[in-house]
Order: sequence, then structure tokens, then C-alpha cells
Amino acid sequence: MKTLLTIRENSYAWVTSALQGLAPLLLPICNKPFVEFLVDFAVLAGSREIRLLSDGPLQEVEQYCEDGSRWGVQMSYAHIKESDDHQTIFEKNRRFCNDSKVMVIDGFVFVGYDKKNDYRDLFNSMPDGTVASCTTGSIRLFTVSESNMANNDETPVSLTPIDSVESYYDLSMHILRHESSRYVLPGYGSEPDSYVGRNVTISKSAEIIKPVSIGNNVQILAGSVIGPDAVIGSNVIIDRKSRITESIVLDNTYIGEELDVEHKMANRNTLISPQGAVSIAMEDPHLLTGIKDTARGIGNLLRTIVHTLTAIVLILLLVIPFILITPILAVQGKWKSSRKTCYDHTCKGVISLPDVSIERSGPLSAIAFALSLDRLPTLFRVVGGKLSLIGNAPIAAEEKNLSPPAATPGYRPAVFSYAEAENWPVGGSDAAIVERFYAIHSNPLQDIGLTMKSLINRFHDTTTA
Amino acid sequence: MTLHLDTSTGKTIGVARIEGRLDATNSGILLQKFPEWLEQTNDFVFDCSALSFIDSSGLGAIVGCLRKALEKNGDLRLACLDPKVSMVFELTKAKQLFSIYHDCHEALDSFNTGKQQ
Amino acid sequence: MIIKETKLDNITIVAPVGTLDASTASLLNENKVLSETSATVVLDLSQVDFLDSSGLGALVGIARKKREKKADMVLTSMNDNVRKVFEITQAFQLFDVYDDARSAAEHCRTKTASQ
Amino acid sequence: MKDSTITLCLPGNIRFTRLASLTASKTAELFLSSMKVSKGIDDFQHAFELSVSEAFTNAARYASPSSHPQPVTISFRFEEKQLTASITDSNPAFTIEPPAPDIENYPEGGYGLLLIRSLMDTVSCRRENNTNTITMSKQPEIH
Repeated sequence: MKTLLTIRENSYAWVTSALQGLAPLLLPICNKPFVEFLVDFAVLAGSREIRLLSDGPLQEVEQYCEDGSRWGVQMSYAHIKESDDHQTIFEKNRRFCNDSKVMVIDGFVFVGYDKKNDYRDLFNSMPDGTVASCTTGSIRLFTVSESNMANNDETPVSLTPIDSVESYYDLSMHILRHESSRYVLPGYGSEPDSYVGRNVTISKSAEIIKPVSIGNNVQILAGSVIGPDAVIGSNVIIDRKSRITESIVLDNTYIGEELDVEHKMANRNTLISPQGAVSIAMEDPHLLTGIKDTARGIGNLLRTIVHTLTAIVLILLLVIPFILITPILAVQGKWKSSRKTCYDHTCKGVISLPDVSIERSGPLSAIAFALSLDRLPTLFRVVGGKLSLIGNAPIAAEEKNLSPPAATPGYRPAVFSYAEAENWPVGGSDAAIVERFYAIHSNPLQDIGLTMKSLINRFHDTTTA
Repeated sequence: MTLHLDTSTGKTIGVARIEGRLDATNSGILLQKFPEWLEQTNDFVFDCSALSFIDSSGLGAIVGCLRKALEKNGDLRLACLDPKVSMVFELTKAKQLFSIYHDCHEALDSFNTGKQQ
Repeated sequence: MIIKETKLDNITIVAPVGTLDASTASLLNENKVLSETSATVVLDLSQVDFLDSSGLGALVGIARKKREKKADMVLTSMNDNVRKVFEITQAFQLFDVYDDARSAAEHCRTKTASQ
Repeated sequence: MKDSTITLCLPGNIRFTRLASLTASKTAELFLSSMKVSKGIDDFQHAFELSVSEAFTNAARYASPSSHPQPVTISFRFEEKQLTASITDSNPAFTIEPPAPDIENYPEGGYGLLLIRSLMDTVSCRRENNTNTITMSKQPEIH
């Protein structure tokens, strides 16, 4: 059995207008791209070869599915014309269809099936003809040699049109609530109705109410309530005390503090009400914002300048106490200097950094610590542009157990960390949230303030200790 | 943003029509005018039928007006929220603070019957 | 560049071999079946290993002239790299693309017969 | 291999187009082998083959139609993470931003720069000392 998937541009035009920035054929349904459900079903029906046909662009879906080897199938792609009927489509793909029973899934439709069923024998034994159909699509079987068509009365699968924001929303919610066990959904489902992806940090005080599906690289901050019935995409931040119920938050979206997202869809800075498809694009970055994968451009240049200048000022301030105090501490053996290898900002290369620890006994070392003299050697790296002044605590290259920085968007190794500024214990998972938050939200001027805050925190630490 | 006084229901109610966008550029004007309006009456209806966009500072201004009215034992009720604007009220939970009516008459009548939505 | 021609009933299958770029596009334009006759033709691309915008431009021009004469040129059997050029330029909208030259020819024959 | 530069100087005649594009394809292959990349090789090679074919055709087509055409220089630079190709000619200045072709009207040209821009990560054109240079770079996908 082979499968032909024919999806016409006009059937998914609504996605392009309502959900900007999304590739229609990769529209996530409970965090799994639409096309992958079709591929799964084709595999379940015994197909080893799948061809995707469209009168619209196929580039994005082709980049995602590649040659299909991920699913153990051979995928190919071809173009049809808007006016082509079934017969013409068949003629255009005759070489592909020859000598085999072919299943044609036509339309931008969701095929409801159950992974526990065996569709292979069922479909092979069925006569040619329509297996299932709905207003916007159908599944048909045919073989080149046979010509007797029959309609099959018993319907082993269901078809649901995905023709509007509302039908998309309803379908996603229906699957999440009632049918998630019928499909292979992405993420680690340690318990039923809860699918959670990689690199997801959930604050201790946040509450997750099943059923939920959460993508990769997601931060859920303190006091938030996720669910019931929430689909959270990848690269999403839900800020403090916000509630997401009966809603879909699509990829690359930031949801601000103390918000109530109920019965809605959020896509970057756009909030959509599925009924009647009302949508509003927020202009407040602290309500809803899109998240960029990496910070680039002029903001970064400004940041580099600000960081460098501040580092120079700090070096000038600290250099005299450093010259006076460190030699004494070194003689006393309280100044322990070594080097450690950390990931650089590209996450691919590594940098070697001086690593100083001060044994905290006696007034002199307390002063040295309060003044952050141990950070002075690394400050020079900021001037050299290798480090940021404030950002993430550098992740040591050996620490294989931690999530690699490649999975932490906006990772900037720095002398001081945002977590320190906010007085969070460095290295914990909560610290990761704080650093992540500022990596996306801070501006260069705020950075100076936060640097001062972390200096004061360290000062305060020693005086109260 | 101008106020007219409506006495058709027997009570003096300040009705203001909020038009266009209410955002950081003009929410200050509303906050400036409201104390003057409060000298004329304590009960208000904001007719939002022509309000097409609101952001958090606009929302902050309306909530500020409500607080001032409540302090004087009055109320500020909203009428004719556009669906988009309504979504922002829902999202920020501001919807829970206000009595919201479908049209201006309903909002005006509500002050007499004592009925609140 | 070699251009092979085979006939299936009254439909000619033209199969260029090699590369379709600026240096060879003129050879296509000089081909009689493609550029001069008003007969529908099948262009078999199975042996074209590379096509750039000059090659694409030639195909678009030939197709336009064919359609002005109420005939057509359909394409068959393009490889992935050739298809990519059609994809990026959206030129796929202009052509009927088949995966097999023989069935394309048959389909063309029945279509022209019914007209 | 890093920081190597390969330069090819061809007469500005479209008859040499295939030599330019095949060199680009093979250079891209060589670059990938030094990067130890195992996925997307064909796409990367094809991107350079096609883009250089387009840029060379452009340079050669607008060259003066004399019997001794101006030479076109193609150079490839192996950088740390990307491969860069530059095509330099000494034709009169030309506008670098042709309008995107309107596909409905069967345009026969104007696809060249569209293809280059879609296939390459960065593309820049500049004119200096009476020469035009188009420079384009692409980074292989690392999985």
C-alpha cells in the first residue's frame, strides 16, 4: 500500500491569515505537526511510500519531513495544479501509484484513528472506494487494475475538517481531553493526559492540572496555573501568577504576569478568541510578546558597549584594593586561583576562565569578598568581548548532566549572573528561570542596575554573615 | 473624551464616550479629566462602542477612574465593549472589577434598579 | 547537450540530457518540436541533472508560446534539485508535472483527442 | 583548509557557465568534507552550484559583446563556519534589486537573484573601482 496526501492551498489559507508565522502543514495539534499525524496514520495502514502533493509551496514541510526515514518510510513531494481533479492527480503520479493499492487522503482534514487498531489488514481487504469523507476531504482506496468502486459502510476512521480557527481549537481540545491515548503525542508522558517535552522548568509553586501538553524549552514561573486543558507549545514562557485554561499557547510566545488566558489561543503577541475568530495584537510587551530565538542586531551592540564601559569603571574602582589585598591573601593561602573551561556564547566553542575562590575567614578576605575582588580577573574578559558583564552563570563544559546551553535560548556567559542579582541560589533550576527571564526582557541600562544589585548582594552577604 | 450628564432615568449619571485608541499616549488625559468629572456626579457610564484598542496603560487609567468613583460611593460601569477590547479586559482580569452592559440604556437603567451584572 | 526525441502515437516526448543553464537554454529554443510546431509535447526531465533560472526561463517561454497556439508542454520526472528551482520561484504553478513520461503522453493524447 | 581561498578566472561568456557552477558544487563538497558534516550535503552543494550559476550568468550576460569578453573572477573562501563565494566582473553598474517576477505573466527572467537570496544565508552586492562584486555565504546545517 502507498499513500498520496493531497492538500490544496485554498484549504489551509485560513491558517496563513489567522496564525501568522506558522507553516500550515506543520500546524501543531497538541504539539505535534499536522502532517505527522497523517504520516503516522499512513504507516499504520501499511504504507512504506508516501507522496505529498500540493498546489502550494512545499518547502517548509519538506524541510521538516525530509526523506521520511525518521518514520521508516520513503517520502516524496510533487506539485499539482489547483484545477486538477482526482483522475489527473492519479495520472500525474502514475509511476508512483502503479502496481499497488493506493490510499488517497484528500484535504486539510484530521484523520481520527487509534494507534492500537490494525488498519493494514483492514484496508488491504477492503474493496476500492471511499473509506471516509467529510465536507472538506476524503480517504479513498484504489488500485490501478480494478475499476469497481464501492462505498464502504463501516467506517474505521473519522474525518474532521480543519477549516477555521474554531474547528482547529475544538479539535485540539477534543484530542487533549478525550483521545490523547489514541495517538502518539510528543513529550514524556509519565502519567496519562500529561505530555511534557524537553528542558521544561516548572516552578515549585506553579500548578499543573491535567490534561496538558507542554512542548520543549518552556518556563513556567512561580504561582502559575496551567490547565486543565492547556496546550503549551515550544519556547514559551508563562510568567508569574498567570492562568492558562482551555487554551492553546503556540510556539515562541511570552505570556506576562498575572494574566488569565481562558478559552483562547495565543500566538506570539496575538490573542485569539476561537469563537468568531476575534483576534487582537498586543502592543504591550508585558502582556503578550513573541520570543525571538536569539538576540541579535543593534540591541546586542548597545549591550556590548554598555557592558564594556561598566566593566572598565569597575576595574578602575577595584584595581587598587585588588593590588593591596590579594598579595596578602595569596600569601595566607586564602586566594585560590584555578581555571575552568566553560561554553562560550555560541554554545559551540569553549573559553577558559580564571576561577577564584576566597577562603572566607578573617576580615581581609571578608573585604575581598564584599568587594567581589574574586571577579576582577574575569572582568577583563568583558573588555575583550569574550564575556558579558551580567547574564548567565557560565556553564562548565564538563557538566554533562546539566542541560546544554544550546537548549537555553539567549545564553550569555557572564561575570555576574541575573540570579545573583535577584539573590537566587546560583545553579538551581529557579536560577535558570530568572536568568532566562532577563535574557529575554532586560535592556542594557537595566543590566547596569542589576550588576550593582549583585555587587550589593555580595556586600550584604558578608556583612550579615 | 467629553462628559455629558444624563438625567433621563431620574438620576444624574455622567456619560463619557471613549473613542479610538486608549493607550500610553492618551490615557493620561483621561486620568486628568476624571477628577473634574467627579465634581459633577459620582456615577458614570463609559460608552466604549467606539473604543477600538486598549493597552495596559489605558486599562490602568479606566481602573484608576473606577477606584476614584468607588471612593466617593459611586460606580463606573461600561457599555458596548468591542470584542477585541473585551479580550484585554478578560486577559488582565479587569473584567471582574466592572459591571459591563451591552448598551448604554441598559447601563443607565442599572443605576436605578440597583441591579448589577 | 543532446536532445532525444521519441514519439508515442502523435505525442512527441522530448528528453534533454545534461544541464539546462544559460549555455544550453538556446538549444531548447532552437528545437523544432518545442519551439515551432503547434503540437502538445512532453518534456522528459529525467536526464536533466541541473537546471538554473536561464533554463527555467526557456521552459516558461516555450510553454507560453505553446499555449498561445492552444497546445501545451507538460513536464515529467524532475529530480529533487530541479524541483527545488520550481518550488522557490513558484513556477510550479505554470506547469503540469507528471512522474512518468509515458503516462504523461497518454494523458496528453486523450486530452487533445477530446478537445 | 581553514582560510583557504580558491580563485577561478573565466572569460565572461555564458559558454563557461557550467564550468563555474560545477566548480562551485565541488568546492562546496570539499568544504563540507573538512567540516565533517554528514547531513544535507546535497542541498548545500546544490545551493552553491545554483547560486554561482546564476551570478556568473548575470556577469557574463551583461559583459560587453566584444570578441574578447571581460573576465569574470569567482573566488571561494573557506571560513570557520561558512563558505563564501564572490563573483566579480567589470561591467557597467547595474541595478542589484530587480522586481520579483510576477509568476502569473509567464516571466522568462528575473528569477536569478530570487534564487540566490532564497538559497544563501547572506548576499551582498557592491561596486568599487569599476567592478561589481556579489558576495554570498552559507553555513552548513549542523544537526
